[in-house]
Amino acid sequence: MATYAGRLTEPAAAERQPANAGPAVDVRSLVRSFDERTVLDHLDLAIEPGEFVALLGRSGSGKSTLLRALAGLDHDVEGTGLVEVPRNVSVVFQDSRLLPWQRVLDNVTLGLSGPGTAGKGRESLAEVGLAGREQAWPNQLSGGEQQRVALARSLVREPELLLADEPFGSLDALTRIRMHGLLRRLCERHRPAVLLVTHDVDEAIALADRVLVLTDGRVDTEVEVTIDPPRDPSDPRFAELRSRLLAHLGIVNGGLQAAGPDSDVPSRRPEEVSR
Amino acid sequence: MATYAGRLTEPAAAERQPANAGPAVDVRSLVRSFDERTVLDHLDLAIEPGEFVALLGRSGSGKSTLLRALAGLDHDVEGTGLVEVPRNVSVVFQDSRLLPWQRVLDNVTLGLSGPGTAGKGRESLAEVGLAGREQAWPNQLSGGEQQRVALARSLVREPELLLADEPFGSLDALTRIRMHGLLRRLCERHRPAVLLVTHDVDEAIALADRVLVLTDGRVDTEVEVTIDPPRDPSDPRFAELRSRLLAHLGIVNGGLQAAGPDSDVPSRRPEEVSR
Amino acid sequence: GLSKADSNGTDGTNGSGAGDRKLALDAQLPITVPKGTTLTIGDPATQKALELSGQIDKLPFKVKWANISGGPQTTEAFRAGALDIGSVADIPPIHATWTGLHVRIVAAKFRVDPIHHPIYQLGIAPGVKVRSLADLRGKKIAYSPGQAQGALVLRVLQKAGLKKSDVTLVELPSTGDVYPNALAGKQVDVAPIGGVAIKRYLSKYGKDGGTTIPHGLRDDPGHLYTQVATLEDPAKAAAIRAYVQYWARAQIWMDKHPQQWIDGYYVKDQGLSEEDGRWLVKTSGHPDIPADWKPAIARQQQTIDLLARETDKPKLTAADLFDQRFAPVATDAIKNEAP
Amino acid sequence: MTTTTTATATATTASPVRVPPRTVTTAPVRRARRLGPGRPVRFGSAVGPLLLLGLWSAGSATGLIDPRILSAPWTVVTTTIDLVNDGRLPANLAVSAQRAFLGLAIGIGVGTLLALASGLNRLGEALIDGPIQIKRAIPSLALLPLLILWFGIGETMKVVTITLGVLVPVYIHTHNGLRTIDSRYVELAQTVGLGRWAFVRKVVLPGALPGFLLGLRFAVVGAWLALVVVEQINATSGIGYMMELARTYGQTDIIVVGLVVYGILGLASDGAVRLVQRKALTWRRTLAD
Amino acid sequence: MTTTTTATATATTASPVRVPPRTVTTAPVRRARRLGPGRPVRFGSAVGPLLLLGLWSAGSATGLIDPRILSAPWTVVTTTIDLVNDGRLPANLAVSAQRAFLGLAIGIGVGTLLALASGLNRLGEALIDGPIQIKRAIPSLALLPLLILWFGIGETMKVVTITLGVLVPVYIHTHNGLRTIDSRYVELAQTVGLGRWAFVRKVVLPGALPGFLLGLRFAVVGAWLALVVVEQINATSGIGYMMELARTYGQTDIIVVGLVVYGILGLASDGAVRLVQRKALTWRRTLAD
Ligand SMILES: Nc1ncnc2c1ncn2[C@@H]1O[C@H](COP(=O)(O)OP(=O)(O)OP(=O)(O)O)[C@@H](O)[C@H]1O
Ligand SMILES: Nc1ncnc2c1ncn2[C@@H]1O[C@H](COP(=O)(O)OP(=O)(O)OP(=O)(O)O)[C@@H](O)[C@H]1O
Ligand SMILES: [Mg+2]
Ligand SMILES: [Mg+2]
Repeated sequence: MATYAGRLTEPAAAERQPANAGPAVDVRSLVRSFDERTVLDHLDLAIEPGEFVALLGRSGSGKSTLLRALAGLDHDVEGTGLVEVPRNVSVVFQDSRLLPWQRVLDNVTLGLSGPGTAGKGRESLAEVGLAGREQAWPNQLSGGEQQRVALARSLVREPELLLADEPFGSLDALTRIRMHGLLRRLCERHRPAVLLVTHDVDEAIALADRVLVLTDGRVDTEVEVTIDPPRDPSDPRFAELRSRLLAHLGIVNGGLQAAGPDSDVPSRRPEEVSR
Repeated sequence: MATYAGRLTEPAAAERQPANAGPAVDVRSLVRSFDERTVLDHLDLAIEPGEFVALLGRSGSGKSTLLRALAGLDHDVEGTGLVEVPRNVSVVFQDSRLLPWQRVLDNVTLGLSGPGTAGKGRESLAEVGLAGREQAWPNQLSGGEQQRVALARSLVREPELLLADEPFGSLDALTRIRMHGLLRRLCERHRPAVLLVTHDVDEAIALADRVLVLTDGRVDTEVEVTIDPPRDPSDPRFAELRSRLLAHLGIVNGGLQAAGPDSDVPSRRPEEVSR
Repeated sequence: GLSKADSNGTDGTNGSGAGDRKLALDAQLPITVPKGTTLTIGDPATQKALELSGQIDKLPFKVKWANISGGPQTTEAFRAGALDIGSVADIPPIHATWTGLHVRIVAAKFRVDPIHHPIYQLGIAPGVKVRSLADLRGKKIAYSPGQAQGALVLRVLQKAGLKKSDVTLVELPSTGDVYPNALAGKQVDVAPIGGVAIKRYLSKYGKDGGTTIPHGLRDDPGHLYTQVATLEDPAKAAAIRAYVQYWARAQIWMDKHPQQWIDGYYVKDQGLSEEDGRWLVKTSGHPDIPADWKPAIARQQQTIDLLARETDKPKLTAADLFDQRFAPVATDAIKNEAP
Repeated sequence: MTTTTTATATATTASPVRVPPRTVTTAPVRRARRLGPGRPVRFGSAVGPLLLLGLWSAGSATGLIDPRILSAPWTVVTTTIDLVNDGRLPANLAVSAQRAFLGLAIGIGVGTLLALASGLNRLGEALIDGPIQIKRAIPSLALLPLLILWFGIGETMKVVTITLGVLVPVYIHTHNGLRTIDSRYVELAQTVGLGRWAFVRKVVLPGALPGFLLGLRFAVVGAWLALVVVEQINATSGIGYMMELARTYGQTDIIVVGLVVYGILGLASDGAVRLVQRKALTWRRTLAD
Repeated sequence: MTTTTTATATATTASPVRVPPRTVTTAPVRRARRLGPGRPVRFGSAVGPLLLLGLWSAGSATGLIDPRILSAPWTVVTTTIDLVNDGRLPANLAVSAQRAFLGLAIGIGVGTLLALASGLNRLGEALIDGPIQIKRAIPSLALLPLLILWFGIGETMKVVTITLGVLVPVYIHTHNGLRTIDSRYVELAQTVGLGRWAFVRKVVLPGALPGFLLGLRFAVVGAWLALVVVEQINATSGIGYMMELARTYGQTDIIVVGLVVYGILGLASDGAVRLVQRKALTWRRTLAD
């Protein structure tokens, strides 16, 4: 089950560990460039089995690139590393990526087989609040509905590693909370390793064991979240974490009013993050 | 300049008002059904020129449907109403909707002509932090970058009515704040009427003059935001508005921890919002 | 009763610009060609002969040469009004008439000793035993209705005393190298092949047992024909008369200058080897341009009768196909020129 | 950019709201200039052919069209009736249809399989694609002698020739269609662990379906056209044979009947594929909607 | 689903990190089974034709292929050299190329314009589409008499015939291509207030370009093929004429030279269009990448 993303070279045989004991993800010195621009610059990342890691980062900082590399979809990544990928790995893409020519239910059960598949798919759709839409075409769904179908698809296969790229981005607050609950229950039941990309710092703190910030092509900041669930955003530890992370993202006083670089003064732009 | 969305019938001539004095948007009894499901159910909406309106609503509640109707893209909408559309109306679609075969700059300046167009486009791209990416293809951009290109495209034409469907959804906190600033500056300069769909209640309060909640196919709640800018999220009036709006969205105690319907107990699902 | 030939009544209207005054078909042929008269002529071999003999610029009218010959192409071009004179064998004028075109033969050429200088031979597939026409019984014979080779097959069967049902007629178009290939592939037992294809077939498949036998019939007619509407134009009629003269001289020139003809036409123009050219000249013998068309008309009538019977067509009178005013034109031309 | 005129008044409908959507017929006054072609016009596709028929009738009636070149429509009708009554047309059509369908069925199957083999595998592509391009570039008339050599002059040769003709557009369109499937869907298929066959079934075939169906539009018409060539060889029946015979005998009216039959067969086959297209591709939202 | 074997070891690279991306050549050991065809193999497209050539050579050398039916490759080479030396092949090719290019240019232009007129306008569609479908369904051999009638037997007729042949695939593919442009882009065009012409230039043409180029692949090959038909009529030069002449004289080697020329012309034209395809459609990310 140990396999590699992109052009990863494998560590010496001696370093390798039995599949179950080792980390779910362990990549080192990942490098990925597009033309001249280096997006991942000797990035190291390890995720333990069952660990829930949230990944923050500026727009264009390379989060999706990293996820694609871990999912083994990028053929031009270099580095050394070992990705212990359990049989079941699920990816939620940033675009919902539903096959437009398959109905919603078939999109959810894509790649599954055996009896009861349709039933499981139906159940999963009900969990994301889309009971009754099984036979719709993807383009008949609203943006948030499509996102939920993609979520249902990734959860129905009870993954052991979940790579999710902003899976809640187009959801309203209540639906988002429901989906958090869904994800949490899945984590409790199957203990998958999770790498969740999000832009919502509160969401990251509420869900993750560890929050990473991707800056300049590397994991720049790592914050362990030790608050016991249910984590209350009004908890001062929560607030402290929040403002720490926001500071790393360039915002000094938490909240929407940026006290960071004045937005009128041209400052270090997001695109400069990854030179 | 007065024109109609879909199958809107025009109010009697006597009711019509001179273009400049009347509301930018005034639709009444909008009805839109997909098959059996009524998504917009006799919805009334009026927006004054220069007014900034934020639209909240559950996923699948019909926000995008409403925007499409106002943009005159939906041919199956019924109702009476008058859409006073200024010459310049911009739509930011929920998907960024960049023409894949046009380079980023050409996407931004699409539909513009005359000298200086390229320069304006370049400037606009720089404003959204994408200077230097003018010649990239859309599919070479990250999700958030694509969203910013779409934003740049809608702002560069200095619209008098801006219909924006979650334009900041995939942006990190800092970039989002920058984009808020950009939008605010545009509003100050050109005073367009704005209808902004968002899932972020704080964003809605921070930016809008009025916040609407779409429920059951109608504008169910209307909240005027009277706090003077800059609006501080820690302001108690801000917090009060936030919790009122969240309550309308089904969340009783503000914050991420839902005290609403227990997420394990099957409850009124989002899709039931628009029977 | 679907045959179309009974619609003979329609008058040719799209002949190339008949003048205001129509020339009756029994009127004296005008001799002087008015200035500016143009003929479109599909007679590539004569064109080449005139070129080689240096006569081509002396034609007393303007000529547009078309590389068109043979039945289907000339009739198609006639219908389209794109051609004034076509060069064909015996069958096309018959078929043209059956399709409602009004045509007349204005020149006729035959071969001296035609039985020993046939255009076609019967190709026999390797391994098939046909020594004489009598052996054709029960054989698969390639047959192209409407083409000269098709008519030949019917005439051969008649001569052999066989009915169509005594053999298997396999319908194949006789274009290109279809017949030699069909023989070589043993798809048919017998097929009429002509010209250089005979030589080619024997040299390629002779060692496998492919043979040819003579059919013993006259297949030598070569005609120039035109539409009645064209003949009714006095200017064109005069030009055609002039062309027939040049045509006749060209045939004689070809006969007298075999080497020039081989080099200039077969080798340079048609891309054959010199040996092929020599073979063709040898097997085609010498031209015979008779002043009297009566025997030819009689033979044509037999052919018509046979075709009409076998292919279910109305009878025609052969004499109606020939414009006998032209019969002496060619012979006079050679007489004046020859000595 | 957009028009700056103020709206022209339309009748006020006091409360059109309870009327079910489909029954309201007030034409919408719309802001955005419609750029697409709009909704299909009912029987719109009949206009062109009918116009053509009209021109033809007018030309024949006024004598502008020489009946020896192109028979008049009414002549064609009576000739058709004659041909139907004496059984020639139906019999020939039946024989031809059998050949065409057989060739079509085999050609579609083989073409699709080759397209899959070549589209999903670089080795397959290296082996298959070039020869098919060569086959396509070589005039079928020139290929015929070889086909006759290998398959004789019987039915086999005829069906093989039709098959080869059908195979080319099916192959090229399907290959092109599947090659242009968005790579995002391929990535998705990889991440959900689709096997080869499931990948073909769930992603490749439906993704290449629009291309395949376009190829089919060429294939169905091509199958009929191939008859003209193959039925010149050792055929005593078939619509191509009927026409060839009529051509050599110059029976213009029968030729034109043949042409009309071809036109109708072509329009009908093409229309059938378009119908399938519309049904099978409901998931698409395109310019045409 | 995916394989459950543990990874096989590859050589350890202590620090491959500073190596510029392009130079690392270690084959990646990958998790997701690759479902697409992978990257293009260099000169892969030459394999099929070369294999064919190999078979042909082998068949000819061993005597399995009768040289009387299909000349040996070396015979073809020497014949080609002869034909080139005596100037016949270049001269004929030049004449044919001129006809083909002229017909191609006009056909592409007219086909594209018709496709736009018919694709963007229901009235245009009603008028144009049916007749083109009919044209396509009618055997060109049967159409030829009419074309001769209208355009004579000269160059005009030849170019028109080629044009008509080219027009059909260009029209159908472009029409289909633009009709299947995603409606979301049409909506976008409407909201940014694109005028008709800008819409055509920015959305329709680039959106239909993949379809157009596929049509072009058929058109370029079709133009060469049409020569076979038109150069049988009143032609004294051209590659089609050369082959027809060789056929009547049974010059197998020249016929085969013609076939090879056709094959090469077809492969080259098709390859050229594919190259344009690759260059012009860089914005796509497809299965083939
Ligand atoms: N195919 C490509 N060609 C060139 N540049 C690319 C390509 N794909 C991604 N990039 C660039 O790489 C950088 C990282 O992209 P990535 O999608 O990983 O960002 P991200 O962190 O996911 O951003 P977002 O939050 O906006 O989704 C971006 O600047 C993007 O423009
Ligand atoms: N073409 C369609 N056919 C059928 N149902 C549709 C279609 N388009 C939208 N719907 C349905 O209409 C409802 C409203 O859709 P809409 O896109 O307006 O939601 P929304 O409020 O924008 O949601 P989100 O926040 O998820 O984007 C959804 O339930 C959706 O499934
Ligand atoms: Mg991303
Ligand atoms: Mg929406």
